[in-house]
Amino acid sequence: MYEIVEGFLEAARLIVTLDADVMAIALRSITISLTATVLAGLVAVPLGAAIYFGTFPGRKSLINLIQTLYSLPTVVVGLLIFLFISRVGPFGFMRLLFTPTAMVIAQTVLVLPIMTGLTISALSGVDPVIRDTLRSLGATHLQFLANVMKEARFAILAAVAVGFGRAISEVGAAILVGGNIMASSFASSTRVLTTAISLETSMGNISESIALGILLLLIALAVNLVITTVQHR
Amino acid sequence: MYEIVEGFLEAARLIVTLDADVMAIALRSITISLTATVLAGLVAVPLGAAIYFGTFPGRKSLINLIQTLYSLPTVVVGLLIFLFISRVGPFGFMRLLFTPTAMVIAQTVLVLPIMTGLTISALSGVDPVIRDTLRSLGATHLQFLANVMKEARFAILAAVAVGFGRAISEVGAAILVGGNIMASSFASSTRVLTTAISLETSMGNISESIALGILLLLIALAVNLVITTVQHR
Amino acid sequence: MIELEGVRKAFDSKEVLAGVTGRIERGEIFAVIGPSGAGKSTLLRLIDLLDTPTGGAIRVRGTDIHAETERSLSIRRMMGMVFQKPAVFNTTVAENIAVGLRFRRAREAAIREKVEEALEMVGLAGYEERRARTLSGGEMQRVALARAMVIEPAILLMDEPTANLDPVSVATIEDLVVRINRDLGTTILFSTHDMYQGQRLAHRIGVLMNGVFAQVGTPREVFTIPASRDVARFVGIENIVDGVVVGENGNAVVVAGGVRIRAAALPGPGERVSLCIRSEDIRIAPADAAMAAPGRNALPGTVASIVPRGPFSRVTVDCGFALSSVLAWKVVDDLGIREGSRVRVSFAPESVHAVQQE
Amino acid sequence: MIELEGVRKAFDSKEVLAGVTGRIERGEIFAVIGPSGAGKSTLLRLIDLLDTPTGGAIRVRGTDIHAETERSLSIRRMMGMVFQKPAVFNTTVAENIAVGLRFRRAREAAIREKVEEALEMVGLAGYEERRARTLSGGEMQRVALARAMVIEPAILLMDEPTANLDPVSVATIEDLVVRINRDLGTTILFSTHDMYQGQRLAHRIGVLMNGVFAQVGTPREVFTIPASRDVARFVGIENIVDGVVVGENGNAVVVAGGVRIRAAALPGPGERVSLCIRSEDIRIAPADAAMAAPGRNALPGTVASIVPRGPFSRVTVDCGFALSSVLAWKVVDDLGIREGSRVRVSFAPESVHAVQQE
Amino acid sequence: TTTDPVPDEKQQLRIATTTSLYDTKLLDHLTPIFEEQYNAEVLIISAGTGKALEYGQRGDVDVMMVHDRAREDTFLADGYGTNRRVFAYNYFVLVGPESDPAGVANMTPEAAFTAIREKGTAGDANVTFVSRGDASGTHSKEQAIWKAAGFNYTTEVKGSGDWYQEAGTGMGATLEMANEKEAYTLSDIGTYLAYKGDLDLVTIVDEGDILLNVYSAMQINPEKFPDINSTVAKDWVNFVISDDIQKEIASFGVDKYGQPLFYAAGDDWEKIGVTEAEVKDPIA
Ligand SMILES: Nc1ncnc2c1ncn2[C@@H]1O[C@H](COP(=O)(O)OP(=O)(O)OP(=O)(O)O)[C@@H](O)[C@H]1O
Ligand SMILES: Nc1ncnc2c1ncn2[C@@H]1O[C@H](COP(=O)(O)OP(=O)(O)OP(=O)(O)O)[C@@H](O)[C@H]1O
Ligand SMILES: [Mg+2]
Ligand SMILES: [Mg+2]
Repeated sequence: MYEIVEGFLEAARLIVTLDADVMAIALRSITISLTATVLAGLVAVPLGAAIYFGTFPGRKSLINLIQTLYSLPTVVVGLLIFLFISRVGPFGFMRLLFTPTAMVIAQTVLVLPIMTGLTISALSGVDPVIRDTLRSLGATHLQFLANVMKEARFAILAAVAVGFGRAISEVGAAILVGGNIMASSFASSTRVLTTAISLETSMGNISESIALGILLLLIALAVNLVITTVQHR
Repeated sequence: MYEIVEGFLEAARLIVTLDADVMAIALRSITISLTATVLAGLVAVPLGAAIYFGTFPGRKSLINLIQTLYSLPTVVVGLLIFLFISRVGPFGFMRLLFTPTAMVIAQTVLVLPIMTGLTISALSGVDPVIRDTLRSLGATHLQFLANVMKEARFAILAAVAVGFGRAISEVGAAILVGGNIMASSFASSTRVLTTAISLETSMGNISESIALGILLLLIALAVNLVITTVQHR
Repeated sequence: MIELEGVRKAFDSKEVLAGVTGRIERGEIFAVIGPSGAGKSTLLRLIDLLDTPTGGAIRVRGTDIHAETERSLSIRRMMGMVFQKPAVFNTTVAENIAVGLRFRRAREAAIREKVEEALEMVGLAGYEERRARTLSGGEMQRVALARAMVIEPAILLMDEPTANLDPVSVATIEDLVVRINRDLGTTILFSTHDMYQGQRLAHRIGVLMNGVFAQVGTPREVFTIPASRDVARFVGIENIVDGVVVGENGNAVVVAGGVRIRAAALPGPGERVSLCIRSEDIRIAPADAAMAAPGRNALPGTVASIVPRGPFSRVTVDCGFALSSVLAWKVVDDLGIREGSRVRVSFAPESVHAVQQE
Repeated sequence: MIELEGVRKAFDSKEVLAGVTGRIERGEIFAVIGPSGAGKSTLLRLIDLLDTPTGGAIRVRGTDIHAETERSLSIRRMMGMVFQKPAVFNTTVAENIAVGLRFRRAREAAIREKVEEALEMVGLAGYEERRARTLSGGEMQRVALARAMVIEPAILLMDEPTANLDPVSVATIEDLVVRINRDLGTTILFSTHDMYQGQRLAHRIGVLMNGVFAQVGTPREVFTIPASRDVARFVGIENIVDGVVVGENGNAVVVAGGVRIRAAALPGPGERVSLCIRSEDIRIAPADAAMAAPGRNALPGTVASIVPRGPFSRVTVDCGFALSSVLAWKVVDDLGIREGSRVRVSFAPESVHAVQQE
Repeated sequence: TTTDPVPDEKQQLRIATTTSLYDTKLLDHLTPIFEEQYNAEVLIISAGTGKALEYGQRGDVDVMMVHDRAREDTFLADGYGTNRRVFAYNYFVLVGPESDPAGVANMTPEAAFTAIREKGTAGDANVTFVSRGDASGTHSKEQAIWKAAGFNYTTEVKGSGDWYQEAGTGMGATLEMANEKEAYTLSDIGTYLAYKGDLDLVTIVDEGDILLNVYSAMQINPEKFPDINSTVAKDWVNFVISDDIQKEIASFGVDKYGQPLFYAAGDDWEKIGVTEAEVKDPIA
């Protein structure tokens, strides 16, 4: 149990001393996962809206499928992306494997289903009279969507929080397509907090793992505070 | 790319031939993750309700904390549980490490925050007039909660779906406290679909990994169909 | 302006509208009245393109609005709607009212000005920055009205727009509606369960019953010569007496409850009719007073009840069937009648409107 | 039964209730009327323990209900409430109505029976299996009423219970309310914006204005001797004339708009008063008709407008100030008056109610 | 879960093993034989060397099988482990792209490493070395080679430029990465052979004493953890050094790869530099 205490002390030390390696890793985590969340949001929110308001055959099945994809293991996502971008894959020529870009792609794919699904849930929480009112006020399709979203902003931002949580905490895809590389230049490295935690764990360094976990949670806390602030505006 | 096609074929083969090892792994995945989801639900739903309806200092911070814990990496959860149940840990005497029970505990802890958070979201979606109506009809605390839940059932079951998705797809905690053991008896083994996928991946067997991933999604699909059916009752 | 042609709407297998036909002219104020569940809201929603009819056509300025899917936005932008249970957006009152203007890309200054003007008009000046969700029922309804009004639609649809308002606010809103119609020429179609409101505001009234317009006419027509027994009952004619026409002394007479009643216009002998007599046309005199004017129906009876009704009392007399009259409190006091008093009830044959029973 | 003692409620810094004091007796029907936003809903919510007052006390059967937190369930179970904008549970109509009974662990057979009975009473027989969410506005309101009624509370609170209903349904519900009160002895407290409904149903009325009861009294008191100018205006007294009392010939007289008006009871000379004259007490005669009875106020004037109002017309006459009277259509026709006609307006000094201006 | 008083119930043996050993499926091949002979149930937890040692230190397993001499010695010295026996060995290989951009083929390992580092630090963009970087047995060996070549690992190798990249993951993933980046890496032979089909990497250096990879099994010290399952743990260690099993080890993988994955430690104790006792003497 003392490892937990040590973990806290170590976390404090890392933060206070601004340990350069760790800060680089943390920064990479934030950048990659935020980018992935934003990208996924840009797809998931309109997609969720299209599905929710759409009337097409197979709509219900599609929703079920999306809900099913919540269970997509990160490793599988990693593998699929890996197959596409590895040198022999169809996008191999782009040389994306083991780059931060690849990690962004993988995390985007990973959180897409849950963000889409939660967007659908969020929209279904909006009072139908609100929707009718918007229509009756002469909203274009876009204005309609924008305003329904605005009404559902609390739940939609909750979906974003879930998406970000999943992105920044996942490790399977990150390690497969990123590779947990620690090179001397920032841009060539792909080590993020979760892959670093995995590594420390595999080396048996429990306190260090916990310290990195705490750091990750602090980052998540900061992001969530921002989200909450926006929610309550 | 041919690995994907192969993966589908392999998945079909595994299912058609009812490959005994794979079926045992799949069954273990379902059992462990469903148990964890149910246990987490039994805690998260009342807890979410208590937080949502509660008026205590620090309520907002607590909600923020819960939202932050969405980002708790599975490995960290695994580590924490590991520290508690490893032989020298406080619960070491219970000999839980490397048992399915340990995995259930870890997954329960893992999905607790997100299920609690989504329960809170679900409840905040219920029309305040509905809540007042229940109170005015003389509901006891329990009746009140039960009926608000009933009104929020769609969103609460969506929270369950999210929780199950996270439980069955996680690997970090499962491997740390379960150990990915393939023993000759079912009860002593702790290999589940995700840890098996990890193993296959680490051995370079991409098609097998994908096949297992497909199997996992089929299970998730079945569970989600059940949830959807309950939702629409 | 708006043509309804055999408009039908069924939910599942239940037909709510079963062929509504009618015309609302440009610049007209048209009221839809009808019992709860008659389909008033449904009809307004169909016109506002919020739902699709299962049959018939709705034409606005000659265009079948449900056929022209690509033009639906411009058609809808001609209309403003106030819902029966209005919902407000989770923002300030000012932003709520501005929404429609923003959709039309109005300039910020114009928006601010119009919003303030609208709030002033609905009696909510100074509410700009209030969170709309905390408003009282009536306040919300007025915000919804301001929101629909501010876009200056050619057609204003209102679903029971004053249902949650007190009489003083109702009067304000009614004045406003009349002013909008008069000053801007807005065509106004509203539903109401307050028949008097229909009468006060509308040029014409459509009585929606059993899925169709049972009657369309001016308020006076609907109130004085209802087209059927149901309409008569619905528009508040308290005295509806069923009887049979018999020929007598060259004049047709109706026999009801053993009593003979003369009426101005009657169908042929043998027909079953319902006689509608507005209570304010009925006079009550003490039994021992001088005889009523000749030619009037005069029936003896006993006072069954005296019930207050606003500044009046409703006096019900049993003359074999019940007949009631509405008298000012003073008059009741002057007559010195109370329950059980013997009185004489009289009314002119011209006050009797006979409708044939289906 | 219910005692309100200086009840206060502020939202943020805005004081909505500023010390409401009153008593509702056991078995009484009490109506709260007041303008939109006066705090009617707020008051009912405080009584139903749905919100906490910021000051004062509410006692039910002698218990300060907001002080006794452990007994709040049993206190609340004495009461039933119908909300202004009722919400229904997302299930069938029957299940909606059964909820309160289930909370009280009623037997299944008893539930079924009571639910059916209640639906019958509110005029929704046969609606048991309908999804409540698809009901029309009025249907929902009736379901909400049935839901509150079926638990047979000792106190029934209703927030504008018939706001969305047509007159026929209103009459049904009003009969029902009277019956519940009479047969079960239920104490009923309801808010309404329909003053006539207050009058029809209530034993006593409280007029909520500016955060307090501006007046509490029987309907007749409130309607004939309003306590203030505001109340007078609110209860629909059209003619309110401001003036000053002057002593003259031993009788006090009010001078208003240069005209002298006699009134039955007046405060001392020099006081500023508002005279309230109900329009139905005002007679209108052609200018050349025989003089009015001696002792009556008789003022010459010109007809300014004739506006239909239900089966009546409101005739407004300019006599220096506007005075209006409500006449049956027939009477207007008989008098042969139209806008611009010169007429004589008369009313008895006893019909003039003077309130001192604050 | 450990010693059970009821005799007819199977005893459980928990073994923590390094991933590379587990992934070859050698243990899957051996356990049924053991279970049959000893009426026991074997639970194998495969983990990185560091994690495996952690499990051992906490008494969560009964037996450890790793390949990192230096750390094993510390582990034994600290009293966590006891009765180490060496049961197999093989060689690490330096693999790299067929083009061999650093031109190090057939050099000694030390010389090859020196040359790679030289080209790498000089800025030759074609020369890259991918390290496991995860404190595994393989990583320990790599560090030992750098040291033998005369470099200070932490100051002169690690972080000395983009030519040296730490993968921070398992052997398989590291091979994939080296393949993708056309880089050199040090691999155990078993994993390399398992992945060879999917890779363009070829063996560059496979000779040199320093490449020796020695696998040992040891018991977790029952004095530290009194209720540990020591009998069956002993059985296992004795089992893997038994003659029959040594033969099994020596022939394992031949049918699949055309060459053995392991050599039996049996008679080669001198070659691998350990005492005879550590190879042959059963635990008492
Ligand atoms: N979505 C729906 N599904 C099923 N029935 C519906 C639906 N919407 C409305 N109805 C039914 O159609 C009928 C007409 O409803 P509508 O709301 O138009 O009535 P209304 O005339 O506006 O009544 P009210 O005066 O009570 O508001 C009602 O019986 C209602 O229950
Ligand atoms: N939660 C709240 N926050 C701020 N103001 C509130 C809140 N609830 C009510 N109010 C304000 O208190 C006042 C009284 O509201 P209430 O709903 O009691 O009025 P009411 O008399 O029922 O009006 P109506 O007849 O329109 O329903 C209103 O001005 C309203 O805006
Ligand atoms: Mg309606
Ligand atoms: Mg209200």
